[in-house]
Amino acid sequence: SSGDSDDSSKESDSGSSSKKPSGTVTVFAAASLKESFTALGKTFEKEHPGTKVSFNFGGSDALAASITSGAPADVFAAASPKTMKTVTDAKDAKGTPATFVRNQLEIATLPGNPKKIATLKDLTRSGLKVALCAKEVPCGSAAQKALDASKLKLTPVSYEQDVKGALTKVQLKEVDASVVYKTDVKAAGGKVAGVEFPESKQAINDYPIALLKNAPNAEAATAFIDLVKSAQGQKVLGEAGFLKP
Amino acid sequence: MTTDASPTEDAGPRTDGLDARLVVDRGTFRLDLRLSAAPGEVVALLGPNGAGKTTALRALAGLTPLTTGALRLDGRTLEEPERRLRTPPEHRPVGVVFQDYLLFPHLTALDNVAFGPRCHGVPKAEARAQAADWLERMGLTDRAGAKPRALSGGQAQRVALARALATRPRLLLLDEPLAALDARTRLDVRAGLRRHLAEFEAVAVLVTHDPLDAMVLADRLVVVEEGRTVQEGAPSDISRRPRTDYIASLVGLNLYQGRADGHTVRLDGGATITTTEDLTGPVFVAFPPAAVTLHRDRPDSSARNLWRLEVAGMESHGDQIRVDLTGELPLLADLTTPAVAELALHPGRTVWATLKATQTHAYPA
Amino acid sequence: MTTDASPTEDAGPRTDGLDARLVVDRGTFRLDLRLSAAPGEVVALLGPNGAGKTTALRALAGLTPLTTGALRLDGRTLEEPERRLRTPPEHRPVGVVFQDYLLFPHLTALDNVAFGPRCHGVPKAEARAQAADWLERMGLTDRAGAKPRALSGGQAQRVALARALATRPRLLLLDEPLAALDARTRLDVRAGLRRHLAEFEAVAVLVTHDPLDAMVLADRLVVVEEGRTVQEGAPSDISRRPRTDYIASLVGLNLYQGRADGHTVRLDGGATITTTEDLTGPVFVAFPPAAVTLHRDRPDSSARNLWRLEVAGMESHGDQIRVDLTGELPLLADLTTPAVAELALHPGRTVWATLKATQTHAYPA
Amino acid sequence: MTEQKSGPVPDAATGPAEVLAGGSRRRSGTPRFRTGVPLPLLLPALGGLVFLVLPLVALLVRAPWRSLPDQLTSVAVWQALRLSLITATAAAAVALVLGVPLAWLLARARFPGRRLVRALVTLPLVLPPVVGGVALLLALGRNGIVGRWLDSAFGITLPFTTAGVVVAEAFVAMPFLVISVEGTLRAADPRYEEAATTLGASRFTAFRRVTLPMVAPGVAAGAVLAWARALGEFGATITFAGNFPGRTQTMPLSVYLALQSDPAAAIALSLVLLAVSIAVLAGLRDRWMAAS
Amino acid sequence: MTEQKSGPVPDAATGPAEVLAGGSRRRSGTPRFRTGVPLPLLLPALGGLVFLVLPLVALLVRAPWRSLPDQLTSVAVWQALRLSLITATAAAAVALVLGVPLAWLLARARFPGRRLVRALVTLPLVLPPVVGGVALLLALGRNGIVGRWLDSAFGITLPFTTAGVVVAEAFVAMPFLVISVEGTLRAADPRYEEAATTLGASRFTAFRRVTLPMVAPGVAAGAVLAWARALGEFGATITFAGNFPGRTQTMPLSVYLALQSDPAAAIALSLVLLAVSIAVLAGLRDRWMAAS
Ligand SMILES: Nc1ncnc2c1ncn2[C@@H]1O[C@H](COP(=O)(O)OP(=O)(O)OP(=O)(O)O)[C@@H](O)[C@H]1O
Ligand SMILES: Nc1ncnc2c1ncn2[C@@H]1O[C@H](COP(=O)(O)OP(=O)(O)OP(=O)(O)O)[C@@H](O)[C@H]1O
Ligand code: MOO
Ligand SMILES: [Mg+2]
Ligand SMILES: [Mg+2]
Repeated sequence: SSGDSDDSSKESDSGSSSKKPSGTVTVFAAASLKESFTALGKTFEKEHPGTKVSFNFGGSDALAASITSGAPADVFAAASPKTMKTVTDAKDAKGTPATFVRNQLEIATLPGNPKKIATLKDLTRSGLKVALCAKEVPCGSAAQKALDASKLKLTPVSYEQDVKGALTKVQLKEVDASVVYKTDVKAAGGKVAGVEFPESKQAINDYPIALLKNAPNAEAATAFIDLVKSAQGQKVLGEAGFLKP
Repeated sequence: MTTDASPTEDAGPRTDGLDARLVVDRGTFRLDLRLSAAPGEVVALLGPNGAGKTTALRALAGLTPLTTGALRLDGRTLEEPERRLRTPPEHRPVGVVFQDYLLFPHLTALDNVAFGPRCHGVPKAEARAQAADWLERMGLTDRAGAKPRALSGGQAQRVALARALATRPRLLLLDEPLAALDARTRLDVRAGLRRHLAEFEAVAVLVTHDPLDAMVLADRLVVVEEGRTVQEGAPSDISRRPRTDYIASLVGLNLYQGRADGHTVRLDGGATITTTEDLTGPVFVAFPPAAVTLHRDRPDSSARNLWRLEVAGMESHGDQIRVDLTGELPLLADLTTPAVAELALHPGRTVWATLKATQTHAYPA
Repeated sequence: MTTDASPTEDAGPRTDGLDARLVVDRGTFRLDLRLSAAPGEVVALLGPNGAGKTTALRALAGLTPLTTGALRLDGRTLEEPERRLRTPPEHRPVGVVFQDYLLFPHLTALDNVAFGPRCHGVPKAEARAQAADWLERMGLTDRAGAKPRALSGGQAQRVALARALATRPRLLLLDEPLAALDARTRLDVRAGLRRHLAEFEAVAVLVTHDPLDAMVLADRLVVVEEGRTVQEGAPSDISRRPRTDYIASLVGLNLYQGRADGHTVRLDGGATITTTEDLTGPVFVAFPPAAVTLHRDRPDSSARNLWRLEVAGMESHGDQIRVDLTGELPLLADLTTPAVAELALHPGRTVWATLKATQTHAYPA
Repeated sequence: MTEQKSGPVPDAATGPAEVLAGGSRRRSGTPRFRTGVPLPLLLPALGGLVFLVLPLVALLVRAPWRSLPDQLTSVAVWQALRLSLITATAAAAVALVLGVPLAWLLARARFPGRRLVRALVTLPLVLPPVVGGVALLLALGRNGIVGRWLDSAFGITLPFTTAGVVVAEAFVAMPFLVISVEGTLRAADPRYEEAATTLGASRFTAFRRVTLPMVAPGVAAGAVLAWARALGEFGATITFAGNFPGRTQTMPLSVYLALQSDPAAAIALSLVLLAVSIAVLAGLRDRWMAAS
Repeated sequence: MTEQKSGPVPDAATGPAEVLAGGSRRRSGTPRFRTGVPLPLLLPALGGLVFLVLPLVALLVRAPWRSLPDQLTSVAVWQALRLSLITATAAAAVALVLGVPLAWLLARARFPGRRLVRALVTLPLVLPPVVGGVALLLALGRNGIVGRWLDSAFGITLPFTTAGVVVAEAFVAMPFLVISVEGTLRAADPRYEEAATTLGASRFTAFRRVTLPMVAPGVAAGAVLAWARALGEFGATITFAGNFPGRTQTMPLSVYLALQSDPAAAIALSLVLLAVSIAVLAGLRDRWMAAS
């Protein structure tokens, strides 16, 4: 941390300890990033022989709690600015977190959309069971923003603890629809059908990434963050359904 | 076959009372016992430790299933494995006093006794009244509210007895019911027990080691050894004609086996005893220790039986001394303290023992 | 004060053996007992149910703390609440045979016996060898591998006895140790017990209801009623001079209280008894039931005591019959069966009872 | 030696006599046993206690005491707390009614496959709670193998209802009761049941009036386990019953959601939950746990 | 009446004699007791069994059998399973070593505040597991009130290590053991301990060689509870120990991650976990649970 620049170089000089990434990078990442980050980790290890990326996937909140309690992590990639804020408030991040992807809402319905849901307003139809994310979690606050923007009042049967909860309820046909992220609909394969809605533009969720203050391996960590932000990284993330920042 | 005959006199196959052949296999141990009793009769099971007495009671109560045999009570077949009949314990009109009481630790003495009547549908208040009554008969009114852990050993056993009697069973099973009672209580409970049994016209089977209890309480003794009946009969009969060492020591008799020829019995050991009975062939001879007289020197008496013996040991028995003698006819003799003092008896001393023939009792083996 | 004096003869305050004053409060019940014994001495605690015998044993073992008093063994103070001294049970050289055995259900008979030696640091193999030895002495070699649940009542008690003896205690406490034993085993175990106790020079305190056991086993009896000593002394002494009804019934004597004037004792009920002793003032008079002779008609005998009585009941006692008589002097008489037959006794019949003055025993109250 | 023995009564105990602590006078009643606790038991016991209590202490030390009053005045908190207490108690009751007989069956009856049944009973413990919730949905949900039929025949739907919360909590909590009661029953002497049957008690009466009171401490322990587990249950509840304030949002769900937005508030909520359960457990326990 | 009594032996039983079922012959050994189970116990017991087993059946019915072979061939699954079994067993061992003495203390020793201590022991049950993980971090984390000191003095850091997994699982699982063992101890007769002390056993020896074997079924039940709970633990583990494959990623964590992308895979993984725990429990149990 002594006067090194945040720029990492991709030169591979021998013997230079401060330039060449080596050793293990520990990345704490939101569970929704599992597929894409695992792929990027493999890429990183290939590009930088002698490195190893170690992932700790979990709920953003739990990860944030671990980090503020002194977890030995290098990188934190959160699913919402709010959870990242707990880390920055605790002065555990180095520099300002950067948004590396965004995620957009979509309505998930049963395969084939038997209830013929086409708009956000359709969700307020009586007799329709809808699950939303709780307002405390990113997908919930985003959905609320979208509903507020279109002045709709929706009483769901449940405020799910996370987006996977909301999705599971549709997959198991316990509800007729829920409001989730594009990436989730994509990950669910054919088990749910996605319905895009225009109000989702008003409620896009940012994923921030940050180098951590107590990072044991800051060089490699910076290199990994760069990979995530690079075109190559964005391509992998885009394939999972994420939007560019 | 007269059906009106008083049960105890019924000579034919009994329809009332108990009629059982109990066969139970328990690993290496096998019980095989015939047992029958008329209503009102009290049968005592006597036998050494591990003879199978408790096992027999458990079989009667239905707690240990019969391997084979049959069990009938008052004309009803309660169990017969061959016919796949088996009445569960709770439907048998049987009361049990267990060797280690098994009082319910969470219930007071009163509620322990009221348990049976409650199970038989008696309303709570009445059941408790009945229980209080039973406890009173046992002299335990002031312990009615105590939990079993706060009862002394004897108190606990009296509660167990009251609990078993409170269901007014047709067959009462008692495993050493008086063992923990003190002399005073024992007399009372024993008398009370007799009274209640008589009242109910119930059959009672009791296990005891106390020959006195057996003699006093029972109309008939069944002596069990190694799972089998070795002798059976009225107490006086058995005490006069014991057939095994165990029984003889139980009733406190000297017992010998030998071959009679008229009034003389030649024992297996070589000694002879003169008896009043005129018998031929194998016989038992028995006589009480109190019938033996000891003499410092060879007496010049009319006694037909005279042996030279040596004192092996002495034990005081109340106000008497029991002297253990060895020699040609090992025997026990009971003496008063002054007599012992006068004879200056001590182990190793040689004495002469006499025994009047009238005091002996010989019977076919 | 001679420290070399043989312990049993030590007349001063004992330094060896047991010396205790046991005071225990248990709710409404209070035990207050002085107890001392020289090494090698066997003290029997006798008393009715609930007298506090088990409580006294628990206090000696350290399982129930003293409220006050003191407990010394071989000159060592084991407990004295006033001085806040208290040795925990496991550091007392005490062995206990519990009234309900308390054999460890998960261990075999052998391991139950080996438990004590193991706790005293004996290596496993040796402890088991010792245990096998003890079981052999108890005649239980073939049951060594059995779990307590597969033992009969008497077998369990013998294992408990072996377990307590195996630690070679300096104070052996036995709560009804022979109650569940059959006559044969009882003799053996009793003899063995005496032998071991003598070997160890240990103090033994035993609780029993069987007067015979107490008399045979104990050097001294302590009779406890309601938590207090009511009489204490040698068995022969107590059996000849009982001071309470309980003791009299225990030893099977007729006991009366009255006022002596020379050889005549006028009883509280009005009758008189002639005795051999020459006393004045309040006395007890006792005589054994066997000393009474019954007659159909008024006898013309030399007997100084003659009463007209009525038969209230009869009970057979082994080969004897005990007759309960009421009248001016209620008493018990023991007769042989032929005698009863000859007299044609039956309840309600009037008879004459005679008693030789030499058979009575009077002593100051 | 001779000297030592010659005094009438030695002044000092020569053996390992235990000098009672100064406080011994204050103990009322007659203790059955000395109160000295052996070190080989005391040390691990204290270790265990510290291990369990230390994290709670840390929680207390680091708790946002300033935000606590805000939490306590929020209606939502009390609503969640009330729902939690009601559903946990109902779940414990369900577990008792169904679990005690099941425990008895496992402990006393002989039937083929008993070991398998016991292993099956333990499974809800092993199942990650969220998967447990999924399993409940597959069984009792709108499309579940039984739920479908419950819905069409009786119009009963459990997911997203308070009853569903109870079902989810009972599913997770009952195994604790069954296994611990079975253990106690096995340690109890079956001969008391025999004695009861000789007095005319049916096997059921013997169970109800003799065995059950005798193993009451074990049943109470099992019920406490089940209640506490139900009170803390999160994964199965949110998956099966969802999260709707006042209907299915129990305290753990509130806590979890608070953790997303305001970790300090989550800790404050947890403390409320803990305080209430301490109050309930410390208040109820000795009456129930008192040995017979 | 007279007629009826006159026959030598009535042919038919006149009382409620029970005709043994045809299968009775097949039972080997001598049953202590009839095997008929009273309906008032059998019905709720079966109800309870169905309630617990039905969701598992549903899971099996709806399981993605086709993806199961894929799961079974993945190295990561076996790694997670191995880690789960190791850590759960270690956690159960920790719980036994610390928890049994604690249970004994609660059951047998008399000390002021025992009720409070018991309530405190129960708290980790009530705490939502994620909060439990946070509490563990606050206590034992690098910045925790004790962890800081552990780190500086001994260089020990628990979070995000396999040891941390064991700590988290033990924290959550130990209360089950403590409470259920305490219940069994309370139901056991303390006089056997007294008998042992008169034979020279210290209180500890008496506990170890008499009480413990006598309550073995209860302790075994408690250990099974603790083991199973540790095996299924998720919230506290992921928060305190993180989710690193091979080091801290246990099966429930794998299941959680799988749930993010492929719920079917998550169910398949759960089934693997269940199958293994059935195998372990059904295999081990009767030897342990056998009454003494
Ligand atoms: N559950 C069992 N398993 C195996 N053997 C047993 C079992 N119960 C008792 N036995 C054995 O059966 C035999 C008979 O035991 P039982 O208890 O009937 O004797 P008992 O006559 O009552 O003796 P006691 O007078 O000593 O009580 C004994 O040898 C005993 O060891
Ligand atoms: N734990 C207890 N709490 C209250 N009272 C008790 C307790 N234990 C015993 N007692 C009472 O103390 C008295 C003495 O009991 P103890 O057991 O010492 O009698 P015991 O002489 O051994 O009688 P037994 O010959 O019948 O065994 C009895 O009245 C009994 O009810
Ligand atoms: O282990 Mo849970 O899923 O947080 O109750
Ligand atoms: Mg017996
Ligand atoms: Mg007693």
